[in-house]
Amino acid sequence: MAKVVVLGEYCKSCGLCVSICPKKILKIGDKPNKKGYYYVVVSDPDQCIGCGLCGTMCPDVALEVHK
Amino acid sequence: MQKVIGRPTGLTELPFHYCPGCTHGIIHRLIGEVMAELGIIENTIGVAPVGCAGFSLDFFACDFVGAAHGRAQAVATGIKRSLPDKLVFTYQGDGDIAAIGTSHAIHVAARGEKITSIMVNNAVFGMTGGQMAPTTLPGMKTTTSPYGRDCAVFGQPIDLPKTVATLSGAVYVAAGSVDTPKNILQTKKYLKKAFQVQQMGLGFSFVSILSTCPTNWALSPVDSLKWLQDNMIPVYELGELKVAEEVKAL
Amino acid sequence: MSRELLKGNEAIAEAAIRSGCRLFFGYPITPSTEIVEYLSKHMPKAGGTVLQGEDEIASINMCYGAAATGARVMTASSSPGYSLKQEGLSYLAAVELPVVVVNINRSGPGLGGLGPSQADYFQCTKGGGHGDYRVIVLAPSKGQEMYDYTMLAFDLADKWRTPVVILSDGYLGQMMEPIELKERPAAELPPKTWAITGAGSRGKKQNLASYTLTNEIGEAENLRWQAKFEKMRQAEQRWETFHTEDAEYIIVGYGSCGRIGKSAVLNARKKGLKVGLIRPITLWPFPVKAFENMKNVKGILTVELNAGQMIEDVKLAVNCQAPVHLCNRMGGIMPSENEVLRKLVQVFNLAVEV
Amino acid sequence: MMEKILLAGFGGQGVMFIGKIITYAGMLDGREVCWIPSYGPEMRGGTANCSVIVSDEEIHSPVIESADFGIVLNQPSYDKFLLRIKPGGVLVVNSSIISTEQKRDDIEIIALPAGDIANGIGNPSLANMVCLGALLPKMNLTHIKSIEKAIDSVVGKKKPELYELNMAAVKKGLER
Repeated sequence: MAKVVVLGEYCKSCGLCVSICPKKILKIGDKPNKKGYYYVVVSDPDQCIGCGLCGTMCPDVALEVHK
Repeated sequence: MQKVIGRPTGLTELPFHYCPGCTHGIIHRLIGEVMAELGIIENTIGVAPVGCAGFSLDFFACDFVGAAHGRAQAVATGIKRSLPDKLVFTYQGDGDIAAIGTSHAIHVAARGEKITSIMVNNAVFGMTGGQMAPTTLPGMKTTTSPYGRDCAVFGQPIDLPKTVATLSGAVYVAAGSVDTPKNILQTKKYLKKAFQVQQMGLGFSFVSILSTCPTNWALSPVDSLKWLQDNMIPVYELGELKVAEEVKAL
Repeated sequence: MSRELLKGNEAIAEAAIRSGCRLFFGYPITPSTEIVEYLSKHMPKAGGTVLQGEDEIASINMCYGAAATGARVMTASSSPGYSLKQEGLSYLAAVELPVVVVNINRSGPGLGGLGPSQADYFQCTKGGGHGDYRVIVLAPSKGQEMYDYTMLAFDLADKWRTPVVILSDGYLGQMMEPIELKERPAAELPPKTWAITGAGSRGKKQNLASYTLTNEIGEAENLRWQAKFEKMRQAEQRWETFHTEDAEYIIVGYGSCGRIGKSAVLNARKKGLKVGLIRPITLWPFPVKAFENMKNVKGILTVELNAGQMIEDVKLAVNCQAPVHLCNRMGGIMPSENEVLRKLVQVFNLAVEV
Repeated sequence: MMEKILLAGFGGQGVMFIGKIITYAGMLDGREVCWIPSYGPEMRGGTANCSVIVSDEEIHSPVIESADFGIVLNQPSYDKFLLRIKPGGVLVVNSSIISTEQKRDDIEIIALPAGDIANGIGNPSLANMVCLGALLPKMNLTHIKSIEKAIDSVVGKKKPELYELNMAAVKKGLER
């Protein structure tokens, strides 16, 4: 069991998590946050393996990984 | 379930002001984690000079002092000499510590000042809009080297950690990068050791970190990481460049 | 009380130690060098540290760091070195940190000479570095004042959260006079709640920095600083008067020139001339109040070791109540009292033989 | 009363030292004193000089235009300071190495072979103290007793033998 949580208001939509995710379950979302960034969303939460690569690469501490 | 990655207590809740994809934020998190893991947040004083690093004051949960351009290490020296029991670190860009502040970088290392300096190297002056820094690579285009850095005119880039490593008071010098999860974890180990060296009062510790500047490099955040790997890593050697005998025991 | 024969520079250094200063960051330069030398010898015995920085810029920034922690700290230099400290002084003024900075003036511009000079008057009193700021400037005129004003400087620095400059010259720095080594006077000073001592000391983090992200914040900050400077201007003007009660002519001089001026006044009085002297003690704030009533004054002569710098402040203070003239020497030469008197007699057409 | 004294010679001849001794003596007697060294290139080779003021009242101007007394230990100092002595003043000259061809009639010039006298008591570097001894009888605010106390305070505490040597030289000057 693993879970990734996106803190939408911290996300700047840089895409580093999207490109690193081995399961390709992160994508740039279609809703903007208050700063206007289309924050990342988890497309298939059940596929998350909790590897933590997304949170490691995120420059804005916008991803929480639970395991 | 347990939170394994998230905002460390070493950081405040404030969202970073850096550009999207700028790896300053990764380095901030690593320092925040190290401070939390070592239990030193309440006991640490950071110094930030001018440049993008100047924003960092508000993001760390420890006390912070703003310094003039290049002077963070001199300011840190004054703080440490006044409060020797506190942990004091400087957080500086390459355009700061390897240019206007070079003399202080050399002398804190020579004196073995018991502080930790962190240099974030993205090969340009980021804050002012991507001008040439002493670390700019040969042939690299910046706003003040629009035809590419001509080494016949501007000389070769400075590899500051290697220079600092030659000085006897520098007991721990490491060069990391934040381009991959593996290198990020390795860099965190370097940062932790650098703080531990200071806690033990062993001497000056220095960690240089290769970082990206997507905005001024005019590349996407993902492409910036690739550019760092292809261009910076071959020039700036990674690893522990100097581990003095007394540090090896740690 | 016993007196000790000390050079003016040594008196400053001893007073710093007795003021509770335990950190000194500096770089040797003649004619201020005895300060760092004396402190290097005596500060460690008092449990303090003297660190010779790699340059003046490092030294003033080390002071910035130490002052940020709430410690009493000092640096000392001479003109070319003082120039290098301007960046740091501007930052100190902005962040409002108490530091005592000594400038044992030499002549300039450029490398200049070591002889007595007051050529840094403008640089010291008008801020010196970038931005709109002022720092308190004290001008001792003898060894005892080098000692006393240093103690005062530390208290004023803490009271107002400001750098305080002691402006003197090589003559006063190198001259030996008997000094009474007085104890530090009692003073009520505000607590340093702003000091950076680690978040643990107060339970929440704190910053000290001077960058203003918006123009609106920038203006608000400047208004706040200026309001403080105005309060300092009102509260801290200091000067000495000498035979001014019935004076028809007034000599104005600070530091060495203040002393020479006094001898000139005494000589003038012997010749029946009603001459008095105003000796500014604070050069900033300039003692404007000393010049409020110049009704009976026929003329004023400033005595300076520069091309005429303080005379501008004197003219502003006198506000056209009396003519103001200059008697000056430059490049390291001091006028004698008779030279001053001759100049006074000449510019005001007095029928007296000097 | 105020007495102004100019002291000059080669660097290393001890002019600063005699200046300090006179200053100390004045301070120990409770008088106002000040000692001013010379500056600049003169500090390194050439002439070194210092001036001393001893006074019963507060000393205002420390600048000495012309002095009551002088001691000159070498030729350049003699040439330079001969004209800086007040009429009626006294100038002590180390005639071992100074030619006093140029003269003044309005001051008293005490020419004595201080170098030879010092050499005679085994230490040529004490010519300065011999000259000081020769000047003492002319001074009103500085006396042999105060000089003894001053030398004791300055060198006697650490090196008693230096006190004896210096006093011996001063006495040679006094006996002139």
